[in-house]
Amino acid sequence: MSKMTMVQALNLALKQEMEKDDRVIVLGEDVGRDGGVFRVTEGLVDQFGEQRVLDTPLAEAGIVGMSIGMAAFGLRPVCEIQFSGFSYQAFHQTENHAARLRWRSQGRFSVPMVLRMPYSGGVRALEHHSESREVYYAHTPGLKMVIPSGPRNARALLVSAIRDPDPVVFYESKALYRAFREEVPEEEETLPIGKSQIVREGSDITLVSYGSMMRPTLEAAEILKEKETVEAEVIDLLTLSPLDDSLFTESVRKTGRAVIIHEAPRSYGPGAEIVAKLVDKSFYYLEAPIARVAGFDVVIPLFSRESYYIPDAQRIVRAARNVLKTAA
Amino acid sequence: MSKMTMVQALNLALKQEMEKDDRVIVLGEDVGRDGGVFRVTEGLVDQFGEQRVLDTPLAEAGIVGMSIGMAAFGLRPVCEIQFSGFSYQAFHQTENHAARLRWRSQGRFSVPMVLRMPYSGGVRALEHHSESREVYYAHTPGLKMVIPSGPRNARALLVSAIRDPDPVVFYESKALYRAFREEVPEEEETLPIGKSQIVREGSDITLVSYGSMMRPTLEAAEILKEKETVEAEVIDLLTLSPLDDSLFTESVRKTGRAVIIHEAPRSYGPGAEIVAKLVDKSFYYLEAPIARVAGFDVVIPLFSRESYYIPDAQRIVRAARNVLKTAA
Amino acid sequence: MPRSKIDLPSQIDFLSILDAEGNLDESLEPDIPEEILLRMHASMLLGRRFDERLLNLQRQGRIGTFPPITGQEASQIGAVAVLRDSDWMVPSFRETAAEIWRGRTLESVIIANNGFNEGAQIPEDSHNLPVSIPVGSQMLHAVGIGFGIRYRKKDDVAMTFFGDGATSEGDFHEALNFAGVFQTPVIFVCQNNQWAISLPRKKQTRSQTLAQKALAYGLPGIQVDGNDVLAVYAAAAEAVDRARKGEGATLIECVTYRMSVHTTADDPKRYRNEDEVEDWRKRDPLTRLQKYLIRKNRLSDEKIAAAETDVKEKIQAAVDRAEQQMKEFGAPSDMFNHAYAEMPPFLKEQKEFLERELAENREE
Amino acid sequence: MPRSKIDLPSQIDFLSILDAEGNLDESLEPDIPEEILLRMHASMLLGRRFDERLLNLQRQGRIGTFPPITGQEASQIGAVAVLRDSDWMVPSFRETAAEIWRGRTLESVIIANNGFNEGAQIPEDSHNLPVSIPVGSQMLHAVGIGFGIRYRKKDDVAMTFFGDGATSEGDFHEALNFAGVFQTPVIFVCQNNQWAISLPRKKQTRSQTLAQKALAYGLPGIQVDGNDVLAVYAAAAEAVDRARKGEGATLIECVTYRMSVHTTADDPKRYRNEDEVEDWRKRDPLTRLQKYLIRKNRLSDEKIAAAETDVKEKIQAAVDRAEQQMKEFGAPSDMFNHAYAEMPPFLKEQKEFLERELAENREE
Ligand SMILES: Cc1ncc(C[n+]2csc(CCOP(=O)(O)OP(=O)(O)O)c2C)c(N)n1
Ligand SMILES: Cc1ncc(C[n+]2csc(CCOP(=O)(O)OP(=O)(O)O)c2C)c(N)n1
Ligand SMILES: [Mg+2]
Ligand SMILES: [Mg+2]
Repeated sequence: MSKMTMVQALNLALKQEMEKDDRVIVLGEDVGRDGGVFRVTEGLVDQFGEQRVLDTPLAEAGIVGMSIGMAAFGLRPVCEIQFSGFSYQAFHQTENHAARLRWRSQGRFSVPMVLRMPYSGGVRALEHHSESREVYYAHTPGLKMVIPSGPRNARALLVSAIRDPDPVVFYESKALYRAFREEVPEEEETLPIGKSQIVREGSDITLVSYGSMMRPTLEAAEILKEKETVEAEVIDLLTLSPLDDSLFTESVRKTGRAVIIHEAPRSYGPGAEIVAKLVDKSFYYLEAPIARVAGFDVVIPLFSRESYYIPDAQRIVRAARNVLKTAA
Repeated sequence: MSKMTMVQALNLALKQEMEKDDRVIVLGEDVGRDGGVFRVTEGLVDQFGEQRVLDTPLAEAGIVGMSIGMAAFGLRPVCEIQFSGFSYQAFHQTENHAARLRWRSQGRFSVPMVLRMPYSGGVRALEHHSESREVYYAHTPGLKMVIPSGPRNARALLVSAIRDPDPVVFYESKALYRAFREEVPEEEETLPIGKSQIVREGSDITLVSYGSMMRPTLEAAEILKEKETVEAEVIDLLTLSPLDDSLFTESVRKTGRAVIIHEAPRSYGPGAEIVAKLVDKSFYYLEAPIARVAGFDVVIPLFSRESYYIPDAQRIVRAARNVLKTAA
Repeated sequence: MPRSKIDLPSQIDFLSILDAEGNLDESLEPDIPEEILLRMHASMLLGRRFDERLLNLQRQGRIGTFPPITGQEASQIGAVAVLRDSDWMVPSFRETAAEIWRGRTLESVIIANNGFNEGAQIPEDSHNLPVSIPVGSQMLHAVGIGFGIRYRKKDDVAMTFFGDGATSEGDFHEALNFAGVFQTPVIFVCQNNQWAISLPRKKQTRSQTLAQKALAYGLPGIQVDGNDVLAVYAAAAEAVDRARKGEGATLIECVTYRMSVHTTADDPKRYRNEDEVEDWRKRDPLTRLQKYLIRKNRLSDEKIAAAETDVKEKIQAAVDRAEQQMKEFGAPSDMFNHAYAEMPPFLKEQKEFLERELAENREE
Repeated sequence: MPRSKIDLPSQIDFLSILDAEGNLDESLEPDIPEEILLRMHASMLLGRRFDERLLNLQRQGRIGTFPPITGQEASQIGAVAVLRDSDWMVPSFRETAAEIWRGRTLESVIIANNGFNEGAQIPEDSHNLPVSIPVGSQMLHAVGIGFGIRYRKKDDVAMTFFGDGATSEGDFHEALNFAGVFQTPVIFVCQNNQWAISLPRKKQTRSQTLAQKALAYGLPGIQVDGNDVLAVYAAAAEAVDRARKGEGATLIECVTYRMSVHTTADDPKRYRNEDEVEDWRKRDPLTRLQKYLIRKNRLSDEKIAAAETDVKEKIQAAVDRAEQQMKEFGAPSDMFNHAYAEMPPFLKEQKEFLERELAENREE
């Protein structure tokens, strides 16, 4: 075991899968010599050569469309979109084909590809470099949508995504890339796609979160414990689609109260689906309205103001307090 | 007043706005001589000429990107994407620019354009011609998202959309294009964007619907009245963004029960936001879980099976019965 | 250092071998084995007659809307005739004749056009991708397949089809550019049938030819008489040779004509002139090939008549099989199949919901 | 009817007037009024020095990451110098010198690079679009503006800038094709600075030049020495004349070099060789122009020194103004401004929520 950042952990996953399986090809803008603008693909071209690590021309539809063809042929492309804000240049290839080829060909062809892309704010970046729009993918039938929250689960989930027989959109939080280190075992480790996790047990209120929001969420849980001796149960979704509703359903049946946290815009955001699922399956256990702590319904402002846009522990604590205040 | 189909009503709106305002330009694939594949732009090129009705090359990003430039210049482009399933080819122009230029330039430039596109199934069409993905647009800050449900409101809303100072995605249900006729006044008529309507009063349960789902919803309301003497209140959203939550909030406070109906896939679909809003604002009035009647989370099947995918009155009635069954 | 002309190595040729009047340029005549030539004729005839039959099935409401291929038989058959089974074909939506040459059954075409997903099923061993409707989007898939072919050190090729309208899509640009940069063995076959629904070729782009667009990617491009099956065959063979040798991709513009409607939902009278259609009728690819084969004593009126009956029977048999199979097709809840390799829980729930609903409907 | 070469009318020229050694081709020397020439020099110098200052502000953490322009001064100033105020400019993200020529204030650049949306504010009367970061996406906006210009029967033009990498995006293709089809008065200025972050020009596309891509759209294309401000000026003037006369768009490839980092987040040592950079240093556009002006007695070492001081003062004044203005910038809740012409109710709610939160934070 060694302590790794999420960038290093993702790099390990790519390296080991490429060693194990010569069908795995990495492609994207600047993924070769440069090692990717965040260095996630660092060193891969030296180890595996330019036939397996492709610096592509500057064209996202080209990257995704070519990957679809590679996958149909029988390879396992892992493509990097430099920033999720530029994944829309390839949205037609993603929706029209990656999500449909298995279905269209009635099982003859499949698209076992991974679309890696950095999302989230918090790194003082330029316009288009700080968005969170996971709903575009989570709402699209035929895709899977995974969002890790730390080095260790990022590595394990990326391995699973690469081995998955279907297209996986893999959202990586820029804010987490180098935020902290975790022990990541050298030996193979995977996590099932489509399973959420309870990362903190509690009986008073349920906090449902994922990705870049896990740290403020856990921080909020700490504050709630210290300041008001409230025991919050914290769930990390890890996969948005297919969504695992078993844990948060159970949890809210126990706590009766919930706050859902995401950085994406509030309206028609991921939180709405969690609320709806809770209403479907835990309605009679609800003791208070479910709160959503989310990004606002405007474009995330340039970095001097982004900290007011991105939910933080304080905002989550306040929302939790309101939910707790309201009498059953 | 004369009886018109939705196609004729939309054509009337375009014709009259083009007569009133020479900034209004219509562009898209086959919108000229051919009058559009659904004939919505029929006759416009003869009346206004090729400088105001542009048959563009086959490129959606080109159509939307060029429209953004026209709008920045001071024109009022109304562009047609031949089918919403091909609007993803232009999704980057829509999200990266149409939705942002006012914000980016701090008010100097705006994008008063309309993106018209046919959506919905029910017309025995080919793959990609039957989808409903309004969430992609409703979730995008900076856009407005309008979905009419009949000839008269389609005409009035399109006029408002053309005059709106911001980009409006205008979803037209193919199933409604020629389904029925309504009296549409020759003289100008507009409807405010961002306002929903109560189209049927009732006190037992609230049905929230829009677009292609309005007819099965109203049919369901009739059945509920006849078969179980249940008085359903029916709300037509008309605009998905900005979402008007005033009427359904009030209505559910009165009825305590709600069913939300849409053709779009269920997960992370429009219904989830309505449920979440009801939980925000009408939680203590809810007497039963809110039901969502929606498309399934798979690609809509080719037409021989699409009727099993698209919600119909029976499916809505069953959902309403369940909601009504559950004791408060 | 003044203003100097940059000399661009590549040039654009136009290739015609058998013209509309039946004149043959022997110096260029490709030597095609007799049985292949006859198979090409039979396939073009089948394509033509199948189109006619589909058209009347559609008029009778027995299938939905579909895109006819009449007039484009030579562009399709001339191109795929140079492929071997291990090669890949990446079609658009107007290559029915080519798909059938490559092994697609007629009944699957009927079934798909009647709105059953089963009709798009591709056999396990097939190297044909299913029909792709988003214009221009499929070319990139051919590039990815081409990359796979090189990566696995095979000498197969990927041939992709698209129309004149498709050349305006950004995906066309990205596909040809990637093919150039990665030197993939891809044959880009543009069926320039002069129309993209109602948009005439000249309004699609200001460039004089579509073939010259290859110059933007450092690729060879050639324009051929797309109604001359010998010219299409020769150009395709040349491109395939280069590709197999690792010399990369080629753009072939087949100049042909869409003799029929865009789809059965379309009414060309709104936007094009019948004279133009009549003009192209004189350049018919099928009769042109027949004249050639007769002159070479490889075909006769009797043999043509026999071929016609044979084709008619094949089509009738397919229609019968299709209608039989469609009766047998499974439950509506099959719509949940093939969404993912494994059906996730939330889809199982939805499938069960639909099955419950169907059961209740039967009860009522 | 055999195999015949299609002759394509358009050809691609390379234009160089003042070379790296300072040799001048008098026959091509554009006659530029002295005060314009001096303003061009001053602007190139300002661009260079402003870059240096921004770089050290960034190192001090006083601004965020930004894309330097050093080495590309001639490509930018030579092109915009032919425009008039009523013309339109549609930039990418690496045209700071050109934006400043067109009236953008230096402080607005600093403010934007320090993460304040206010820095991207465009004055009401300006015909400059704001910086566009999605590569290749802005060219289509210039085409739409060009359409507007023609529609309103004006003789203005729209000039848009983009890089060598941008030529690979589908939007580039669609923009040039639309410009050709609709004959819009657009000047497409490609700053081919040899690199797209870490991707060298030769891996971006197999085509020999970027200028030849114009042939795919029936447009004139020309390649110029982008470090030769006279050549850029001459090519741009020619293109603008054509555009004003209603003869449509032109693609100009300026062959230049990105002397600095891609952005301050980038480390070129990972992917490119210092020798290459040194090589290009010899072709520096600024010193080249200075030599020329000195030879023409329009500039002297004294005058240059004066220009340097002047530029330094301008920059310092701008830094001071910027830091002053940033102190005064409004509430975080200004993020809700300019989302829509009128703030819809749900945004009002969210704005009030944020304001309440900020108030509570102050209390705590
Ligand atoms: C991306 C996209 N946009 C629009 C359409 C609607 N559409 C179907 S075919 C067609 C015209 C295609 O023209 P061309 O490429 O010349 O092929 P042809 O139909 O002539 O064979 C259009 C606009 C589509 N299928 N895909
Ligand atoms: C659509 C899109 N994809 C990726 C990026 C990330 N990115 C920013 S600049 C750049 C390279 C641009 O190269 P070029 O067009 O040559 O312009 P230059 O930076 O050299 O001025 C990339 C890949 C982006 N901004 N937009
Ligand atoms: Mg065509
Ligand atoms: Mg560059």
